[in-house]
Amino acid sequence: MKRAKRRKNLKEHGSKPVQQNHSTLHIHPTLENNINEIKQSIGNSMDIIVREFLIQEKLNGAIIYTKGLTDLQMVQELLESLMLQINGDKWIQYEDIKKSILTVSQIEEHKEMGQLLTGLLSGDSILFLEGYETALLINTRQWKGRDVSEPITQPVVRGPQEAFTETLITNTALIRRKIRDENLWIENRQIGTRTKTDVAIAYINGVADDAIVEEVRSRLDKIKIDGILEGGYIEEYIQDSTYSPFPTVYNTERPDTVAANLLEGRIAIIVDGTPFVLIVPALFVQFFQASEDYYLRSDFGVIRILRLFTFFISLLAPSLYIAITTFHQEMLQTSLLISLAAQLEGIPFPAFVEASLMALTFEILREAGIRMPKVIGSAISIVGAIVLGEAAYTAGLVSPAMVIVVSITAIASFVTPAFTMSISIRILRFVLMIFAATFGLYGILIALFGLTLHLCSLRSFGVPYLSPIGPFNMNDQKDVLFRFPWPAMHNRPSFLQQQDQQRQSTERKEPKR
Amino acid sequence: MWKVIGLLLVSAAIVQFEYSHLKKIRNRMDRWSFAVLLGVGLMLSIMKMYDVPLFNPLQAIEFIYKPIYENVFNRVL
Amino acid sequence: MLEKGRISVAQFTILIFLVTTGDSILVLPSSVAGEAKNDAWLSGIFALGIGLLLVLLFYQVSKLFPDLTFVEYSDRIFGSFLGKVLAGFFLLYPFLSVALLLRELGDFLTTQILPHTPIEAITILFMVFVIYGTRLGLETWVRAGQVFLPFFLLLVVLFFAFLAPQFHLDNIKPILGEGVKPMLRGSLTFIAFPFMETLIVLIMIFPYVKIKKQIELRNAMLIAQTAGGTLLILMMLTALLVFGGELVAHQQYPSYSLAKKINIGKFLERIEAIIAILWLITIFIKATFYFYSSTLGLAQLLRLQDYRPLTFPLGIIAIVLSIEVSPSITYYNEVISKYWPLFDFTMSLIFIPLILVFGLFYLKNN
Amino acid sequence: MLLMILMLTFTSGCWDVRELSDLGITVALGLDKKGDEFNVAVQVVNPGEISRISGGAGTKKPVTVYEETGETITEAFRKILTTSPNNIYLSHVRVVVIGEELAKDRMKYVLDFISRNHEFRTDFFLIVAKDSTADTILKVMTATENVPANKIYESLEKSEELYAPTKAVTLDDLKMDLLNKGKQPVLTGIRLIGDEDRAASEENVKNLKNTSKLKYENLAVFKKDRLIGWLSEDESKGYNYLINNVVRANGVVTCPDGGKLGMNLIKTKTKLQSEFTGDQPIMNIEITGEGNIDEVSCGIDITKQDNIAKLEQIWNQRITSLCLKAVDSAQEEFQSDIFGFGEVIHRQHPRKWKPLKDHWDEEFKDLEVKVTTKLKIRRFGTITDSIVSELE
Repeated sequence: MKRAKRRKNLKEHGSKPVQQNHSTLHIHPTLENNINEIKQSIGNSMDIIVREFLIQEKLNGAIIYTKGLTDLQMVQELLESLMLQINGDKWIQYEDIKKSILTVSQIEEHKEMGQLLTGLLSGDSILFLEGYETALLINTRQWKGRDVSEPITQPVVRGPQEAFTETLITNTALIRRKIRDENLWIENRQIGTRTKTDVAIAYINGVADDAIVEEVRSRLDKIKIDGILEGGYIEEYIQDSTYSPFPTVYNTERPDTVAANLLEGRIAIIVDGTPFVLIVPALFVQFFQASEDYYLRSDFGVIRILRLFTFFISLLAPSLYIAITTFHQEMLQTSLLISLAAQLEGIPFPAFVEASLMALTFEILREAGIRMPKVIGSAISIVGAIVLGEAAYTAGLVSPAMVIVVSITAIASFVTPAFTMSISIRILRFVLMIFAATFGLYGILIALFGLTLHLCSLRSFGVPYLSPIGPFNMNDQKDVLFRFPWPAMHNRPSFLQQQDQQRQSTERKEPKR
Repeated sequence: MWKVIGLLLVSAAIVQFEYSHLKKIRNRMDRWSFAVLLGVGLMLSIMKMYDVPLFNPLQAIEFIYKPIYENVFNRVL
Repeated sequence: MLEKGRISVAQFTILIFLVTTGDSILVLPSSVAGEAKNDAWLSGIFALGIGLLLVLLFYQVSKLFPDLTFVEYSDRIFGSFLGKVLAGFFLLYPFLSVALLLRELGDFLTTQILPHTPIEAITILFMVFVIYGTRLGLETWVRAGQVFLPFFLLLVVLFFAFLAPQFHLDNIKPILGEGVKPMLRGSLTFIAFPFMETLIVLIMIFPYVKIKKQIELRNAMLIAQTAGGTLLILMMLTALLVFGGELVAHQQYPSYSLAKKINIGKFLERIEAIIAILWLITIFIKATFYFYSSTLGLAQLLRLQDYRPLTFPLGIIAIVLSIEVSPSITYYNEVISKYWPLFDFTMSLIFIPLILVFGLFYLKNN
Repeated sequence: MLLMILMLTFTSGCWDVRELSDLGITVALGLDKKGDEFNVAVQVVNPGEISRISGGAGTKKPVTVYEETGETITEAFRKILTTSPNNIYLSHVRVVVIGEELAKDRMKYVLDFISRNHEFRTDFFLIVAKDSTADTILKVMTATENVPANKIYESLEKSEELYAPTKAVTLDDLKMDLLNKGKQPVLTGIRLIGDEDRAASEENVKNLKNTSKLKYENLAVFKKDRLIGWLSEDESKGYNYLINNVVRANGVVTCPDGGKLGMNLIKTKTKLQSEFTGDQPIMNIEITGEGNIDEVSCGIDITKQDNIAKLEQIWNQRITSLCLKAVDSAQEEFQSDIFGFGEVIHRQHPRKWKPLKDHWDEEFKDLEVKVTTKLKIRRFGTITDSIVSELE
């Protein structure tokens, strides 16, 4: 069967016009040829502008740029300096143009057509001169991007209110502004045979573990795909286990979070075109830490226990409800049992079906709430409240207790600071409900055993996912359930095996008097 | 009957699951021991389903230790 | 190398602690109190002493071949044929224990919590996850034990704290009223179940512990056995203080009945199902420990390249065995409380010294 | 959708699922002897009538009593299942009432059934229906509490704390007493006062003054598992003092020159000591405690030291006599060691207990019991001298 498919693919490809590969083609000395070559390879696209001109009325030249990606003002200046400012009798050499005439900061010289094309499509301008086998790639990139705005997905009360944008270079700048260390190294590469998306790896040399950096590089280099449109593409290629509900790559749109993680020895992967930056290695506990934990006073860190608690609620609440009301009624107090039994009189569904229906309804509402245009959003919430809270109960379809359980679950699932983690909880919740409906609490517990085993087996770039809980590390507990005051956190978390373990000098210097 | 069919389906799933894994191992002993043990397991469970009396290892332990318990342990303490 | 994972000394300690507590925390009080009545806790203290002495014996065994499991070195010291036979015989021990543990768990759940569920369904579900743990490797399931530990300890502390109001000191008096004999009879099971059953199978795990000096193993074993033993003695004592010796002996699962007694201000009551988590955790770890040891051992015996393919077939056999081992709970109780401890004694007081003697002899000659 | 169907097939075949709405929540169990058979009565809650949500204004009664007879208790239960619409669910039983006839005859079977069944917990109270059958007790409607069983449970719990002659016995207590050779069990009795026929009717509740009601009465004495008699009220009080079961109690002291004086006992402690003269055991019982004067209805001047001393003496004598009465009747009439004196000897003199153990019943009959009471009067409320004595 597989073979047949392959043959079919071949056939389809065969029928299409063969695509030419220009990347290895060299530049021709004649200008005409070069211009034609470029026009042809881009298929005479309307946004490619070719401007031919004469230098000193002798030398034919041409500037080619992409409209919309290029700063027209700059192109204007380029042309001015080439056409008007070159006076005198001195014969202009190619070298002179590059060295003394063009007043642009970044110029590259290329001999191969492929690199020129990539540059052109990234917003650079190409300068061809008649009779030369090299061309100049002039950085004139500028396009309308979003300004730095407030973080939408990870808002804080106290802390920086800026978020990444879709432009890679803005994003790296935002990180640089936080860490002015010459050891903050940013490597660049292009991934995607067609999109040629810029992807940058940022890490602090000497803090991040070299082995992990090398691992990141090799995993990125292994990606063979035609297009990268968002970090999610890359995430799925570089994560350790594909078939796990838990994310092993962290993502954030907050520059301060990225900076903090870099300082801990992690590695950031910044993808052009998305405001979400990937961070590896990502650990389980990390998904319960909000950047605000570190800005507010340290006793605020107690809130993490609450977050872990709500994690369990959003994971377990419906299944516990099913288990207790259908298996372990003896766990309820007599009066509570009687009032529950009274509520359930006349409910047509068994508890499991009731719970699944309600949980499903909630998921639908949530999905609708996200996809709907913002204008309709409020309508959805009204309808949802009526459907979930009022009508279903009045119609005798669900019990009020079930409504409470589902709402608690819903609210609890929003507490988790990282959105990706709450997605994985969603699936697991349903699995646990099935276990609860077949084996009661025993089923839930066994499922939790399985879940723990699974979590223990996960690794993120070689680092055990559950560290520092399992394997346990006493020193690293300072930043797990609680956050210790900053002066107490001398060392970076040790599970990342940084080269430079120390975060602050052990002895505090006495202030001068 | 249905139980036996269910069991066979489950073991088929196990074989399918392990096959890809065993393929990589070039050791013949691995495959044989897997096959033999699975066969033994299947046979035992089918026999159990049809209430064929099986050997209970605890009986052996009882056989050996009952005299010891009664004659030695009970007399000493 | 079949197992590439290594565990730290701390993880090793936690492992022994959880395995020592194992199923004992659930069933031990009844069988010990059956003999020793209200002196059962003294049996515990006596047994702990013996257990610690045993650790020294096992430590000597661990020193023989620090890098090999027993199955791997048995044909060296006993010769290739006898070595294989003895190793195979040894492997029966953990494997049979898995079946017994499954049975115990099934019996407990069907009598107390899920009376209408077929015992096969319960044991199969449990076994599937034991297999899963085993397949993930030593490092992973031991780490899981490490993750469970805080929950376990929290529950234990709550358990004792909640029951404290119901302690009646009169219940354990008179101390040694019937003389020393019942106390010693009671300690038979108290030595065998928690201490011996853990130590015997450890000879399959020793080489996988990351250590700098061999003595760390001994210390870890001493610490873990003391902690586990103390916990069991406390459990025993609690049962006695609340129920008195007679009533403990009459119950199938005294510590579960204890949990039923918890009632704090009419609010914290009826929580025994939550307390049952405590035993499920330790039984799960103990069962995985045994199952892992037996599959790994069998793979080493047959010189396989991977032990994972053996897990499902052996799991099926274990489930059949768990149903076959006892026609009734009476039979089970009798064999388990009377004859199985003697088997434990044979293993650890005859079989293990045998290994030690032959091993030392081999090392001397080579 | 497919997933849903799959889940349903998964769960419908499930073994232990009991939907809440199918549950007959049983709150009280009554067991009787009917000829050679067992008569089982269960009090089952109608949740809809009790819950606040539906207002409870329905026409149904808050509880229903089902009753069947069978050769074994289990058989009777099975018969009940055929008449009751729901499963009988026993984890929430608050009280088990045992008919007097059954208690005299076959208690141990009852205990075996209850402790073997996993649904039963151990926190309910066991009560003996005095002079009546258990099912009549279960059929009595109560005024303050919708669920009569709750009323029975709560008032026993309260009265044990506040009023001396009852004892709340749970299953574990009873089993412990039965298994110990040196102690015999007692259970509290409950009695129906008033018209039996009217008790079960709704009217009984609606009338401001209940014509029929339940009352706790005294303690039933057991020998092994057989009920052999009842302690009187005074003896029951004495019993509770002896086994250190008095938390708070009210007492009446007769003044030296006639009239009464109300005492409120706030702190008591009983110490049981055994000693031997030769092979003969002697029990020394010491009761210490404190009390406050609640009410003076005689002309005594309680501001005087002398009078307080006198009152203390009278009070002590009274408690002593209560205790001795209880001991006497246990020794003479019942020959059953309900106080656990044997246990005390076992604990304190384990060696000497051994020869006594097997014929403790006879030994108990001739056991010498010495009671000393050291009760002190501490305070006398918010006024000093009594108004009564002023007026006289």
